[in-house]
Amino acid sequence: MELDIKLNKRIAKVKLIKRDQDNVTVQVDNKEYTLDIRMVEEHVYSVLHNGKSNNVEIIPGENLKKYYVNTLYKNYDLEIIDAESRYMQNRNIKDIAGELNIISTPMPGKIVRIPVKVGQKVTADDTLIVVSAMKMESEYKAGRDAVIKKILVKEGETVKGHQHLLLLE
Amino acid sequence: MELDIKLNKRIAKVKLIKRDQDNVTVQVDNKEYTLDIRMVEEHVYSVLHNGKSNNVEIIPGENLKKYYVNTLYKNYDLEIIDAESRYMQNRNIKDIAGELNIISTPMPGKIVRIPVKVGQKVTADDTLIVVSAMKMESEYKAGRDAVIKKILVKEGETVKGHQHLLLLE
Amino acid sequence: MIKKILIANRGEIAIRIMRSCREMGISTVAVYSEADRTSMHVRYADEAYYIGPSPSSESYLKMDTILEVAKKSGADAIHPGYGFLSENAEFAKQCGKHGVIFIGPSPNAIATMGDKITARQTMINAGVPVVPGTKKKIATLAEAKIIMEEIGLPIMVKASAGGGGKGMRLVHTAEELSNSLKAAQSEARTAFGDDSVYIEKYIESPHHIEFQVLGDKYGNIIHLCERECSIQRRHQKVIEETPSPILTPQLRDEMGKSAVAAAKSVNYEGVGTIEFLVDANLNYFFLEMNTRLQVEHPITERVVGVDLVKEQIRVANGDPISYKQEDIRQLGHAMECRIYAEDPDNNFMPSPGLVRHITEPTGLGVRTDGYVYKGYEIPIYYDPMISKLIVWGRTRSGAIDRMKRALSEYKISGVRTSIRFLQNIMTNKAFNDGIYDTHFIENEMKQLMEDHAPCDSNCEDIAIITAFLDYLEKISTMESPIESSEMQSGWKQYGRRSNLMRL
Amino acid sequence: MIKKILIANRGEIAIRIMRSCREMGISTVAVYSEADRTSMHVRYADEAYYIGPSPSSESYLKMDTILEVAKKSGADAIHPGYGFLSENAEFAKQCGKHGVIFIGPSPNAIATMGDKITARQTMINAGVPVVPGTKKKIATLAEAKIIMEEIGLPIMVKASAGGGGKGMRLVHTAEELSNSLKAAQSEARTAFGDDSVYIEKYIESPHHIEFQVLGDKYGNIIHLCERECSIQRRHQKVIEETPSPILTPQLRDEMGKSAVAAAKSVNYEGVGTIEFLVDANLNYFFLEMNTRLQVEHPITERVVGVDLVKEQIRVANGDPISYKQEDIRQLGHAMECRIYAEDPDNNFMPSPGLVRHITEPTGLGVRTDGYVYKGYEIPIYYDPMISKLIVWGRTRSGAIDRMKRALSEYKISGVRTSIRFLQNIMTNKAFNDGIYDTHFIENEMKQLMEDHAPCDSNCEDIAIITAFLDYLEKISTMESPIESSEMQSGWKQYGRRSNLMRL
Repeated sequence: MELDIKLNKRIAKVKLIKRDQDNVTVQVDNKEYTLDIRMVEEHVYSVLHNGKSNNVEIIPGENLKKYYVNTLYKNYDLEIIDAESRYMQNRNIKDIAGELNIISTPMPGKIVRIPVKVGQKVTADDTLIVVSAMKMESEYKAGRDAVIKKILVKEGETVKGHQHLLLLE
Repeated sequence: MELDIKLNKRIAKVKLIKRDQDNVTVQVDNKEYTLDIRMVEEHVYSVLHNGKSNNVEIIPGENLKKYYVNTLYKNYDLEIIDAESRYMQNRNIKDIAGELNIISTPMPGKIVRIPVKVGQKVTADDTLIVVSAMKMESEYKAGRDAVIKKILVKEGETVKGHQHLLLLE
Repeated sequence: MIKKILIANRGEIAIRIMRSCREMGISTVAVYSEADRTSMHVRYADEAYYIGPSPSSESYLKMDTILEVAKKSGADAIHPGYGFLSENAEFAKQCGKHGVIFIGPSPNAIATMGDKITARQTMINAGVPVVPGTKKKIATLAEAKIIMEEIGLPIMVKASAGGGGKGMRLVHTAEELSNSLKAAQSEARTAFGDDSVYIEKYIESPHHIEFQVLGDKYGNIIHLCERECSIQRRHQKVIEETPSPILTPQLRDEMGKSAVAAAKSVNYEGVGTIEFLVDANLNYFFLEMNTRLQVEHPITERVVGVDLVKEQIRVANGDPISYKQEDIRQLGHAMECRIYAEDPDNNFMPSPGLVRHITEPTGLGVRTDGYVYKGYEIPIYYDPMISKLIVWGRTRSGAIDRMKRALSEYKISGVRTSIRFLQNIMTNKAFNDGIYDTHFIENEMKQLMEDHAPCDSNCEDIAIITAFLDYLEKISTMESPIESSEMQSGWKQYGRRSNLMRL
Repeated sequence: MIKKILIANRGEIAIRIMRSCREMGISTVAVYSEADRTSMHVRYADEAYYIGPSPSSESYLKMDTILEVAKKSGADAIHPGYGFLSENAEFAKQCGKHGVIFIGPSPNAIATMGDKITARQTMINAGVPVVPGTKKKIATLAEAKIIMEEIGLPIMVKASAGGGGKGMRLVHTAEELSNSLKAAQSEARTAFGDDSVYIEKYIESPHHIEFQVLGDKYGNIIHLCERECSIQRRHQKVIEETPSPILTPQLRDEMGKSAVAAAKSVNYEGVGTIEFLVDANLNYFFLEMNTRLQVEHPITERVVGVDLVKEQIRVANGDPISYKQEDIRQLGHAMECRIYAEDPDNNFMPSPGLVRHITEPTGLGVRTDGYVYKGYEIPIYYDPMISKLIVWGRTRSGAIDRMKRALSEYKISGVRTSIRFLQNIMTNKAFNDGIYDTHFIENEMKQLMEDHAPCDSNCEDIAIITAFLDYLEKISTMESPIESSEMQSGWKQYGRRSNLMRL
């Protein structure tokens, strides 16, 4: 079994070499690791490697292939890139790139204001939407010059984390 | 929906009268309760009844129909008696009664000694098996005069909770 | 004797109060908004009643509804916690009218201290040092100019009804005065419906040091020493400690006496806090009084060994306070970190949402006051504070060591938190030296945002491997929900067991 | 300076020790048996090494293997915790030979105190009161008779190498002497490979009161006051508190001096405990010395404000102790409850197994030292103690109130625990009056086993209804794993969310 895994900007080649119960040998890029790994709690693994004890928390992300990974000192965003993702990517590369056209919330909240309209031209750094949560308002700004294609939410509406708010053209 | 539920020695008739989202009306024997009930954690419910706030923990037991129930002040053993259990009970009453012939562990441990043999006659209070756990030995004794029918474990073996150890005739 | 208390609050403070009630054998009544049905304070209380929709203006601020619940449940007293109705003189008055004890000072004390101009005047009369400035409301630009010339620049224009940084303007040059005055007045009108403003000298590099006071119905008032609260971000306290690294025994004594005089001037009953600004030369000035329990009260509880909530309840019950001034001694050093649901890497954006996992630190010298649990969804409507982590050490450096250890044990996932940011403060040199003022976070921001975590290439790789194996496991489970003999690993067994537990 | 410590233990005490190491910036090395791969001490440590099969004789008692791990990992020192190798003079000696610091007293101190006859003799020489009895080993029945007549019945025959109740016989009548002597000798031979026995006067209705001592390499020895440990079941301590309800300041001072004299007689280094029996007339007698950290050390830490593990490490590092006798003061009252995995309703049978759910108490004045977590399987091989719950209050009754509150917050399911039993002790009148001796549990057993929980018929019905609804939910999920629009309840949503979290 071999997969690509993206951690921040790095893409690592990961390969399962051997597995004997909880003892696993895995190659990451050119380095081979033999570890003793167990899931000890839901989403939490205890990993022993060369005597070092690591606790690794694997939190599922927005979809099956995304993870947030927490270690004692670091947090990572991580994504599995398997054959399917690669196929999708080759077949319909525009959709993947197109994600940049979607403005979505990093956090749940309530829509306070939408100072733009469909069809309106906006320039980079224009405020597109204002979301309030926990007594604090956050503004979402345009990352580039664009035209508003679609508005998916209304003022006063409550939104979830990662919910799509606006489409740009 | 109507079921019998056994709590310790009591058997209560329980009937669902109405359910509107989290507001539920249920009749227990002749008393009607309207409650606001939510699962707040795995196996833990918050139940509001006439303003009183109850936390009820529902721990699955040995099988689908058995529960341990913990409230702030009390612990209960509880069993669901539905059509299936009643049918089983009517059809093959001996098997149910026969459970008395099985000696099983209430706790995990290690078998230290089995001072009886198959075919041996024992009298009430004779020690049938000695199990050790956490540096303490516990003796399981015969509840009545009987003959040992089968021994299902060996000395030195590690056993789980509720594992069958011996059959009596 | 008070037998049942309604806690008109939510979150950690509601539970904090209920804990002391339970220890005193007093029944507790929770109130909750729509968003809070599954909140821990509802689960912890003996009784719980719904009071309205999620926005606090429609629930936790509804005096009538809360008083109705008090009546219905037979509560003798209401504890307002902090925030919400805790400094609302009208609510305190209404409680009195309805025959319910308000656990707090008199409506008059709340009102006097709530209006900053009146409070300043009261302090001046009581002989408590105040920041140089106006004694009364500034009506015209001409008046403002006179004051400005009298006390010298820079100055602050402040709303009398204000608090928490609203309706405040800093004036550095004479030219700014006119605009700043108008802006402050307009903001005050909008925010508080009262455009009264006043002018104070701006204290540069101040320390924010507050004194805990405790009074009863018989005129006994003592102080329980200070809390150093200068580690702030945008007027929000982040870390508090006691004793203050800059206070001398003489100054503590002097400020303590001023704090007691301040409280006496309004016949203060219950627990309250006198906030002072202390300048670089250790001059101190009355800033304001908080007529309620303070978020950071636990550090005082730890070093002086007094349960402040129990004292509040006893005083409200008509008992004299249990301590004399000479009984109060600070032992060791306590420190509090506020754990917020916010993302320091993303401009401290609030981060409500589902708590997927939480492990709280414990052991020697560690206290947590929190309210979230695994599976709880932190609502978007209220304060982002998840919990308070309080540690004690025999010395300040011992307390810092312990705080580092406790922060390293604190695991919350699902929402972003300020834990990493707090860890960086604990390793900051100026903080460790105890040399800091209210500009600390601002000044040190660059260093505080850096990544100080020790991590070689292995630790990245181990994260990658763990995710890799988790993913393999996940897809193999999806392909064959029936167990295959191939998968005999421990975590597979765990997975199976979890499923068994579920069904 | 010690930089890395191997902790030759498991469970709560391993984590307790690692916490202090982490606060001191010292790396930690865990060792684990087969059953303990997923145990918390392995997860908490910086490094962890496998040392053998589950039975402790094949892992935690394997001196060679542990010393090998110390060498391999580069640990400077070994902390033995309590139990296992902590009072093994040979292990202390082996550490010395291998150039690893043994965090504890000298092998000679361990050996002297480990042999009860030698310990008695050493105490007599040091002027510490001992229970009247033999100065040396009893060889013959004739010798025993002489002693019996000298000190009067009842007497105890005890194994010199003994401890924890093994090799002990109580003799009420002269006729029993011969048989009891033989039985004790035979049991001692089997259990310890040494049939030396001695005779002591049997103290009726004694208090078990112990003194914490702390010494360094420079001959400084102080005591940190007492712990009252009379609440025992079959020689197992269940609850400890400090101060003792029966000690006077004079007696504390006198016993403290005896404790220091006892420790000085063996040039004691590190932390240790002198156990005394105190009779109804407040006469006290040396019982034995525990030459290690004690399970109940946290109550001392709380009232005197000293981190005992840090002191152990400092002393082992060659530092002088940080305190003088006059620095040590007791402030307030601390109490510890041991939470065991056992079933009080079933003759206190041990209850290992899977922890399905755990919520630990926190807040003001509460400390827990535990090691289990949700999903952890408590192994059958070791001690049934799950955790220690330690509370502090300004007064004894305040501490009891807080303990009641904390016990009510403590939720552990999956295994049976002693929590209910402890709650019953907290409401027991004799306990509340502070009038109890080591026979307390035995004498009060009937009352302690009763069901005191307030529960009207509603609470049974609510349990029934909740199970009913859970069951309906369960079968509806089984029938249609795809969500049906009918099921829109909150817990259904929770269930769905949990599943999403899982996949």
